[in-house]
Formats: sequence, C-alpha cells, structure tokens
Amino acid sequence: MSTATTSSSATRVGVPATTSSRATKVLGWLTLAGFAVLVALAFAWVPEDTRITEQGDVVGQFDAVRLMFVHVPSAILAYTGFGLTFLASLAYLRWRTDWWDMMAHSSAEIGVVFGVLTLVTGSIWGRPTWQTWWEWGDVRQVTALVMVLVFIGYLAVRRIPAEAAVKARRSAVIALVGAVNIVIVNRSVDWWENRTLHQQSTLFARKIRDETLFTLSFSFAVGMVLFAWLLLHRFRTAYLESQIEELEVQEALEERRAEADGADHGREQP
Amino acid sequence: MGTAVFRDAWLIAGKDLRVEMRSRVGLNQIVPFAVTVLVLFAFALDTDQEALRTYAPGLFWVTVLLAALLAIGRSFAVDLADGASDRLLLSGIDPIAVFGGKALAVAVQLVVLEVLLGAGVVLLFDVTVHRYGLLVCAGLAAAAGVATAGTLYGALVAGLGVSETLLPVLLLPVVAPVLIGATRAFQDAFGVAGAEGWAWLGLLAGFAAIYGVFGALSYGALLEEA
Amino acid sequence: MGTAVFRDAWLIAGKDLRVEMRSRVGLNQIVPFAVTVLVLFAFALDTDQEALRTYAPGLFWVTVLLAALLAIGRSFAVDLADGASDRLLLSGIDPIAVFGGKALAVAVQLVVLEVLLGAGVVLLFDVTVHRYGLLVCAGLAAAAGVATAGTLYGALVAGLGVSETLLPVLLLPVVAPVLIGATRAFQDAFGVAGAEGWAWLGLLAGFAAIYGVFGALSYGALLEEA
Amino acid sequence: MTLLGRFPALTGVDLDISPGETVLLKGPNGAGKTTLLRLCAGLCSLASGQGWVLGHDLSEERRMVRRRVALLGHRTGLYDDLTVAENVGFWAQAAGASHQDVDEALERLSLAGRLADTRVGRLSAGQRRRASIASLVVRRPELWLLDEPHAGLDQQSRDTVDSLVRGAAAAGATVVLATHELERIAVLEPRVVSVVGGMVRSGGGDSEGDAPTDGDRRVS
Amino acid sequence: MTLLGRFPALTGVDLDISPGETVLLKGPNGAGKTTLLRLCAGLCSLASGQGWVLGHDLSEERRMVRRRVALLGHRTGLYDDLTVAENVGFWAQAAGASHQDVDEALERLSLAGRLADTRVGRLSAGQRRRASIASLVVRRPELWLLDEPHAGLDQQSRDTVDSLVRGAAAAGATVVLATHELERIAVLEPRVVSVVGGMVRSGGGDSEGDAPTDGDRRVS
Ligand code: HEM
Ligand SMILES: Nc1ncnc2c1ncn2[C@@H]1O[C@H](COP(=O)(O)OP(=O)(O)OP(=O)(O)O)[C@@H](O)[C@H]1O
Ligand SMILES: Nc1ncnc2c1ncn2[C@@H]1O[C@H](COP(=O)(O)OP(=O)(O)OP(=O)(O)O)[C@@H](O)[C@H]1O
Ligand SMILES: [Mg+2]
Ligand SMILES: [Mg+2]
Repeated sequence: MSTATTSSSATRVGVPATTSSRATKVLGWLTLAGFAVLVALAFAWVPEDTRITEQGDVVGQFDAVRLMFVHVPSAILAYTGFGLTFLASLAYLRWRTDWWDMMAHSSAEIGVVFGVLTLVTGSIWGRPTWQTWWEWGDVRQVTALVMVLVFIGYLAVRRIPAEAAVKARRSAVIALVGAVNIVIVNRSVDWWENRTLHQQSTLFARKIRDETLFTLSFSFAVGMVLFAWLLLHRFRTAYLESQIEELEVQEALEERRAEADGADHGREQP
Repeated sequence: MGTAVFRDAWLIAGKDLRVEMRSRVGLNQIVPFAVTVLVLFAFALDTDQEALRTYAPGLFWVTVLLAALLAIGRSFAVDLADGASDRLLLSGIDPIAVFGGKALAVAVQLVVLEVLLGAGVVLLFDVTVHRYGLLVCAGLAAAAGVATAGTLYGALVAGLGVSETLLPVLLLPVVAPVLIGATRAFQDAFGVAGAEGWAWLGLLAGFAAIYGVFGALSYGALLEEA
Repeated sequence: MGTAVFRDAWLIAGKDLRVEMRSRVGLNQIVPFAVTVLVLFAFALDTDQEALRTYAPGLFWVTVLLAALLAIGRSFAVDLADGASDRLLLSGIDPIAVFGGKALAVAVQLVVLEVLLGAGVVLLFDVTVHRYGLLVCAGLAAAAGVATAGTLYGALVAGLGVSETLLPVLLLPVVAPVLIGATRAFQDAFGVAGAEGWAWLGLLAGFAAIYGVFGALSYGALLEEA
Repeated sequence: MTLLGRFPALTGVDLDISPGETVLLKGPNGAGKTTLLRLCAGLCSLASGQGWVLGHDLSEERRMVRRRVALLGHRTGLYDDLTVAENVGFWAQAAGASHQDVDEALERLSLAGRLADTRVGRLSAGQRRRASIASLVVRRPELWLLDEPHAGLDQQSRDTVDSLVRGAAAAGATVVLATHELERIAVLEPRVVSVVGGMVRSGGGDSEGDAPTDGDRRVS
Repeated sequence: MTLLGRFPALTGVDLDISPGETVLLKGPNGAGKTTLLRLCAGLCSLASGQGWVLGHDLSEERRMVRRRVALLGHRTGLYDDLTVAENVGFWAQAAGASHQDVDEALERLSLAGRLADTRVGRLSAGQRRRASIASLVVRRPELWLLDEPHAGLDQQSRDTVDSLVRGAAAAGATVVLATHELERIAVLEPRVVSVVGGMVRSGGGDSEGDAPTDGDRRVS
C-alpha cells in the first residue's frame, strides 16, 4: 500500500507513519477469519449446483456456483463504494470540508476495485455457464461496465494536478451524475427482462437453497468488514497524504518567507 | 432576472456561433471528419451491404457523438485560449445563461451536422426512411441531450490542462443512453428493426431535460473557480 | 550527419515522451477513451455477440485510429502551445530527426495502447488468438504506419489554428489502407475469416516504409514555414 | 494565504485600500503581484486568513466582487477569430454597455478604422493589448486591477493608459496596478505597496496605511 | 515586402547591419518590428525584394540563417509540462551545448535552485520569460534577435538582460533588439532604427546607414 512510500516523509515530521490502529487490526483479523470460514462453507458445506431434469439429465452450474460468494458481494461492495462517494460528494458540496472530499475519493477507489472484481468474476463465471466471457446482450454486464468506466473517469480527474478545491468540486459533480448508474445497474435486469442472461433477484425470492443463502449472507458480512477495513486504511492514507501536503506547504511557506526576508535585507529595492 | 438570462444566453450562443462561423471548423472540418468516420466504418465492417444497412443507425450515432466531442471541446477551447473564460466569470453574466448559451450553440451545430450526415448515411448505406416525424424528433432530442450533457462535462474538464482527451472519457459513458435511445428510434424510423421508436424518444427527451436542469443548476458551482 | 540525426531523433522522442509522461494524458485518458469507444461500438452494433466477434478486428483498428488522432494531435499541440515549434525550426536540428523522433514517440504510445486495448478486445469480444506472430507483427507494422503518416499530416496541419479538427479529415482517408490491412491481418490471426494475413502484413510494412521515407524526405520542406 | 497548487503564492497580506486611491504594486518577478490582483478580482481563493474588497468578504462573497471589477491580466481575454469591434462589442453587451461606449473606447485606444475590423488574431502584440484595454473600458468598473498595463505598448498608448488611470481615479474609481516600470507611474503619485516573496507591505512613506481605518476594505 | 496573410506587414526595408553592431528597432505598435525580427530569423518570407542576413540570402538560404540566430519572441518556446532545467537542457542539447552551459545560464538568469525544478507552466510571467532567455543563452548565437527583451522583467533581470546584450556585443555577436523602453537601452548606445507603418528607416544620426557599404548584410 502507499503507506510504505509515505511513511518516510511522515515520520520525519512526526505524523504517525501508519494507517493501522487497533480498530483496523481487529477488522483485518476478522476479515481473514471470516474469509477462511467463507472458503470452508463455500467448498465444504454448499453443495454443487445440480438439477435433474424430467428427462433425467443432470444440469446446473456445478462447482461454478461457488463463484457467487465472491461475485455477488463484490457487486454489493461496488455499490456501497459508489453510494458512499455520492453521499460524501453531496456533503462536500454542502460543507466544503476536506474530510468529505477524502471520503469521496477513498470510497470511489474501493468501489472501482470491487467493480472490476465484479466484472472479472462475472466473466469467469460466464465462461462455464453462458459459454462466453462477455455477452454484450446482457444489460447488467454492460451497465455495470459503464458504471465502472464512469468512476474510472472520476479517478482520472482526481489524478490531474490541479488546484485542490477545483478538483474536489468538479469531481463531486461527476460523482453525483455517476451514482445514478447504481440504480440503473441494479434495476437493469428488471427493466430489460428480455434482454438479459443475468440472474434477476434470486436472492430474496428464496429460489435458492438454504445453505447457499446462508453462505451468501455470510459473504456479505465478510465483505462489509473487508470494506470497512479497506476504507479505514484508504481514508487514513488520504489523510496522511493531505498532512504531507500540508507540511510541504508549510515548508514552502517558510522558504517563501525567507525569500521575502532575504529580499528585505539583501537586495537593494529601487 | 428572467429576460436578462435569456438575453445573455442569446449573447453567448451568438458569440460561440459567430466564432465557429469565422473559423469554419464546423463546416470545413467536423462534417468531413464525420463523413470519413462513416466511410471507415464501411471498411471496418468489411463493406457488407446488408450489415451496413442494419447497423446504419448505430454507426450514424457513434459518428455524431465523436463529432460532438470535437464541437464541445472547441467550444471551451475558444474561451480558454486567451483567458476569456476568466473574463466571463468576471462579467457578472448568470452562469445559467452561460450554460444555456453554450449548450444552444453546440446543439445548433449538432443539428446541422445531423442533417448533413443523415443525408450521407441515406446515400452511402442505402437506407430508406419510413417515419419522418420520429426521425426529426429523435434527432432534435438527441442533439439537445448531447449538447446539455456535453456542455456540463465540457465545463467540468475545461482548464484542467488536458481537456481534449479527458472529455471523451467522461462524456461518452454518460451519453451512452442517448446513443442507445437514438439508435433504437432511428432503427424504427428506418424500419430496420421493430423498436418502439416513440418510447425511446421519450428517453431521449427525458435525458435532455434532466441534464438541462442539472447542468443549469450546477453550472454556477462549477464555474466558481478556485 | 549519420549519428547526429539519430542522436537528435532520440532527443526529440525523449522530450515528447517525457511531456506525455508528465501530463499522463496517455495512460489516464487515451486508454480509457479507447475502451469507452469499444463499448460504444458494442452498443451501436446492437449487442449482437456474433457480429461483434466478426467485426472485432475492424472495430479494434477503428478505435486505435481514433485514439491515434488524439495522440498525434497532442504531440503537435505541445510544440505549438507556446512557440516551441518555431524554435525547433531555428534549432538547426535536421528535419529528418524531428520527423523520426516525433514518429517514434507516437509509435511507442500506439504500441502501448494496442497492447492494452487488445487485451480488452480479447476479453470483451470473446475472440481467441490463433496466430500470435502475425498479431504482433501486424500490430507493430500498423503502429509504425499510423505514426509515420500521422506525424507527416500532423505537421501539415500544425499551426493552421484548427488542427484538432483538421487532422482527422486529412489523416483518416490516408490511413484507410492501414485500417483495411491491419483488420484483415487480425481477422486471420483471430481466425474469424480466412484472409491472407501475411500478405496484408506486407501491405502494412510497405505503407510504413513508404510514409517513413516520404515523411523524412518531405518534412524539411513542410517545416520551412511561410 | 493563497495557494497556487501547493505553492504559497501569497503568504501574508496586510493591505488597506481606500476608495478612489491609486495603489502601485511593485516587487520582483514571482513576488505575487499577479496573484494578489487575481485574489482581489475573486479569481483566487484564500486558504487561510481573510480579506475584503469593496466591502465584500473574499472568502464568502467572491461572486459579488467579481462583477464590480475589471482585471487586465497577462492574457487578453479576447477571441482570436472575432474582430476588434466584435470583441469589444461582446464584452460591452455582456456588461450592459451601449454601442456608443464601444465606439468611444475604440477611439480612445486608437483602434477605430481599419483595426476595428481586423481579427484579433492578426494584431501585433501591442495592438492586441490595447484591444483588451478597450474591452475593459466599456465596463466602467468600480475597481480597476491592472497587471503591467504598459507592457508592450508604444509611447502614445502608454500616455493613453496613464490618462485612463487618472480619469478613473478622478471619477472616484479605485485603481490597483502592478508594474515594473515605476518611473512611468511616478507622475500619478500613487501609494506604493511592495510585494516580496508573497508578503505584502504597505510602503512608500505613508505609514497610516498600517492602521486599518476602514474595516471593510482590508485584504489580509 | 513581407505579407502576413494578405496584410503587407513590411512594405519597404532599407537596413544595413554590420557585425557586432547593436541595433535598436523603435516604432509604434503594429509598425512591423516583430515581423522584421522574424524575417531576419528566416521565419517569414519576402514576397518581393531581397535581403541578406549574416551573408545568407533571405529568399534562398533561410535554413542557413536559422541555425545561426536566437530569437526571443513574444512567445517563450517552452514546454509547460517540463521543468525549467529540463526545458533549458532540451534546447541546450538541441544546440549541442553542455550541461555546464545549462547551469551557467540558469545561474545567470537567477533560475537556479527551486525554480530550476519547477514546471514552466507554474512560473510567473517574468520568471517564464527569464527561462526563455536562459534557453537561448545556451545557444551562443551569432545573431541575437530580441523582441521586447525587458517586457515583464523586474529591475534586476532587466540589468541582467542589459549585461547579456553588452556581453554578446563585446564577444562580437550582432544584436538586433526591438523595444518600447528606449531610455533603458540608451546606456548601450545602440544605433537606433525606426520602423513606422512597415517602412524601416535608419535613423539616430548615423546617416551612413543609407548607403549600403557592405552588400551582403542588406535587408530590403
Ligand atoms: C461480467 C459479467 C457480470 C457482471 C458485470 C455482473 C454484475 C452483477 C452485479 C452488478 C450484480 C449485483 C446486482 C444487484 O443486486 O443489483 C450481480 C449479481 C448477481 N450475479 Fe452477476 N454479473 C456478471 C455475470 C454473472 C454470471 C455469469 C452469473 C451466473 C451465472 C451471475 C450471477 C449473479 C447472481 C446470482 C447475482 C445475485 C442476483 C441478485 O440477487 O440480485 N453474474 N451481478
Ligand atoms: N499555477 C501555479 N502553480 C504553482 N505556482 C505558481 C503558479 N502560478 C504562479 N506560481 C508561483 O507563484 C508565485 C507568484 O506568481 P505571480 O504570477 O503572482 O508573480 P508576479 O509577482 O506577478 O510576477 P511577475 O512580475 O513575473 O509577473 C511565483 O513564484 C510563481 O512561481
Ligand atoms: N497573422 C497576421 N495576419 C495579418 N496581419 C498581421 C498578422 N500579424 C501581424 N499583422 C499585422 O502586421 C503589422 C505588424 O505587426 P508586428 O507584430 O510586426 O508589429 P510590431 O511592430 O511588433 O508591434 P508591437 O509593438 O505591437 O509588438 C500589424 O499592423 C499587424 O496588424
Ligand atoms: Mg505577474
Ligand atoms: Mg511586436
């Protein structure tokens, strides 16, 4: 993580050079433990997906169904990240504090990571089940891709070396528009029922087995802990970065003041 | 404020269009660019006449979007070139008027482009128009949608130093609904697929309305530099 | 003159690439732009998976060309922004070196783009690669062709005030052979059509060679402004 | 403090400008004169500290400031493809000025006749700068912010600028002006303020400048 | 005659510059000073008439002229995204100069230290202009063409430019310089040439300028 690169300059000036704290350690271990349990549940407890048709053929997704426990929580976490970005951007536009700006930035980055993970796991899953890595006819896949692209664009704006306030304000507006995608992606399967291979809301319609449902719910819980853990770290990284920036500004300020004094004493002003 | 906003929007639109008329970028370059892109598509699709006819609406709109990127980029580049954008900020003109004026100028250019390019598509791709009303309405609504969203995003990236390349990245995903809606509406109008043209037109109009309102409201905040 | 030309070409290419690295336009914007265009095509082609697979090579190359326009435009915009182009004229650097250096820098950017975008096409359009050698050679030859022709035309329009829109009009028809050749070569490499890939590769290499030589020879005359 | 990127362009400002006053900013390159002028115009923001211009808080009411000032910056704010008359006319209309104002301004800056119908992109450096000044004159602002107004101008135009500044001051407008050509401006007997390394010091002998007499015209 | 578009920017030129001479071009805005300097640099062409610079025919051998001159124009010729040191370094390498030349030039224009590592896009107007001068100094040209070299510079940098011109002249280089700040340059005792409405007249008392003594240094 970027903590490593920032630590040297941070310690130099006495800011805690780490993004971890007791809370993050607890969250970290919880994530690890939860993940271990999840793997166990997913592979040992949840049966593979098979159904026997009336003709007696065995159909289903077999082992591939276990991808669900990564794919679905990733999607939810991507929503969470972008949703949080939306809220934080609104808050930024209202109160104009760096805190909200950093929150928006941090959660968008995490959102993109999980968005990409959703796309990747979806593709991998699609290979055995739909016989294709990518299906343009599937609205959810496509809208999910658009959503991720919008936020990649958002991050591109954030990376431009421009005045902090300008950048914060402009990216906040982009996030407001971009967050509309969450709704579109979520509702896409229902709006365009006939244009999708993708699962519609199976989860709460109780169309799946109890073991699967439990494991899936468990994976959500693990995902949320993971999200909180990442967000804490990412936010603190952003905070440390801003501190370093602040210190750089202070340093530059001193240099600049020295420039002023030097000119006063040294140089003859006409 | 009422009439002053309209007067100022008109002033801005007039200025933008006049600059475009003088530099003749639109007529001399964006249109040929668009036609060339269409021809490239014909090559890329392996000059399969049947495929071309089927995909004509989609290719038409992709081309319009790409040309729109150029028009929007120029609209802001002209202001930024020598600090006129700063002066607009200092002019006391209501940001809503600036937004409206710039969007109007872009929309006018897009409509002209659509007409010329539409003629090109009809000739090159050998399509026949079945429903003129739908065609015209969809063309206008899509132009309005692209112009409003484009002006909003143009302002978002203006002055960030790398706007000519940043604009496409941000704008294209956002106007994807326009692309889809307009393509479907045109498919219906051309009779190449039985899409529900008027329903898609509704989408286009809604898009333009939403971005018009959102753009007008947020433009002030955007322009409030630094 | 021998080594001096190479040294100077290297100097120019290094400068151009360094400016690009600093502004990060390539990585942060042109690549996402290209990916977005690919997605747009998918929409435009009505999300017909079979058609997409067939047309993947063509769409890939159309996208590369559009992204190349941005890269070339920027390469010259950077020089023109504050009169560095005049100073290049006065520097005494052999025009051949300027041409070579700028073309090299563009080619490097294009190759990076092709690699990233190629990965995108393979994944998104679900194609499989049959002949890697052909793919790599065609990619390199096409990049060289687009870069040489692009640099020549970039210089042609540079400083005419409206280059960002003029360049596409002039360049796209010229590089149509690259589009066709590279598309066919890729179709062969992807196994979607039985084109004679290596023959088309010959076309690409020939194109690059011709424009390389022609560009190098005529660049001096082009630069000799006014 | 005003940051440009991460650079503290202005570090400490203690300036107090009474209405109708003519203030001369002097200081070496990079001192922060341009930034200070942009700050006064409401185009830069204060990262810390506070300031008022024409009675408006620079942190809160920048929009109010903006419409009352005219800023002649390093860039001219003109459209290359429009003629001088069109450019000046556009900015005049934007400010609600009349056609007659436009003609007067063009006359004043010796831009009437052939030059008025020349595209700005084809002007020489000095002519262009004059056109920029003309497009500001039509605004009749309350606060003039002039960044090196003489740069690139010939002798006659320099005199025009001087008389313009004198006229504005006589009409009660406030003028803040940054220049390296101090001699030139001496005849106007301005209050001299020096900017060095981002620090602004009221100098030039009138020490009463240090005691803010009029709270709402203070920039800090 | 030199046309810019369809505008005859230079209509009649009769100028004769001996090597090592310092020539001051003066004249109102739009007279054609910039165009004349660009013509001497080989960046404009002669529609009619003929001219020689440093022994080269301006109609035929502009390429030969170009590599022997350094032109400081209204634009700076620098890359915004590169630092001052990188910019000066690039132009130095292009001219075959050494690292040491770069350091010297930066030192000379007070650009060493923090400023050397600042991107040019972030400089103030005067700093930028100084960087531009530094990138020309490394070339050690035979003919200096300076278009308003003092514009935007502070007092110290103006002195630097003056000493630079003096140094170049002393080293045998030719200097042609256009400026509106005539007083500034008076100490250098240049030959004054006035340009008005595209006509160039050798003035300033030395009437021998009218009789071309040295055919191959004539610009017409
Ligand atoms: C790249 C391809 C894919 C993408 C981008 C994608 C995207 C998504 C997204 C965004 C969600 C969250 C939906 C919501 O609740 O709003 C989701 C849920 C889900 N996906 Fe995918 N998916 C892909 C492929 C697949 C495949 C191949 C399968 C299995 C055959 C699959 C099965 C599911 C299931 C079962 C859910 C939970 C459904 C629900 O209850 O809403 N997905 N997917
Ligand atoms: N965009 C920017 N980013 C970072 N620093 C900047 C930027 N613009 C200017 N600076 C720095 O801010 C300082 C003040 O610049 P400013 O333009 O206000 O100076 P100035 O007094 O007007 O100088 P000059 O007389 O050269 O015009 C300079 O040191 C400059 O390097
Ligand atoms: N691109 C152009 N097209 C047409 N006319 C031009 C162009 N550039 C300059 N001119 C005209 O040529 C004339 C000479 O311009 P030039 O820039 O040489 O003047 P100058 O003496 O340098 O003036 P200044 O002191 O203002 O810099 C001016 O009248 C100007 O209007
Ligand atoms: Mg300044
Ligand atoms: Mg000039």
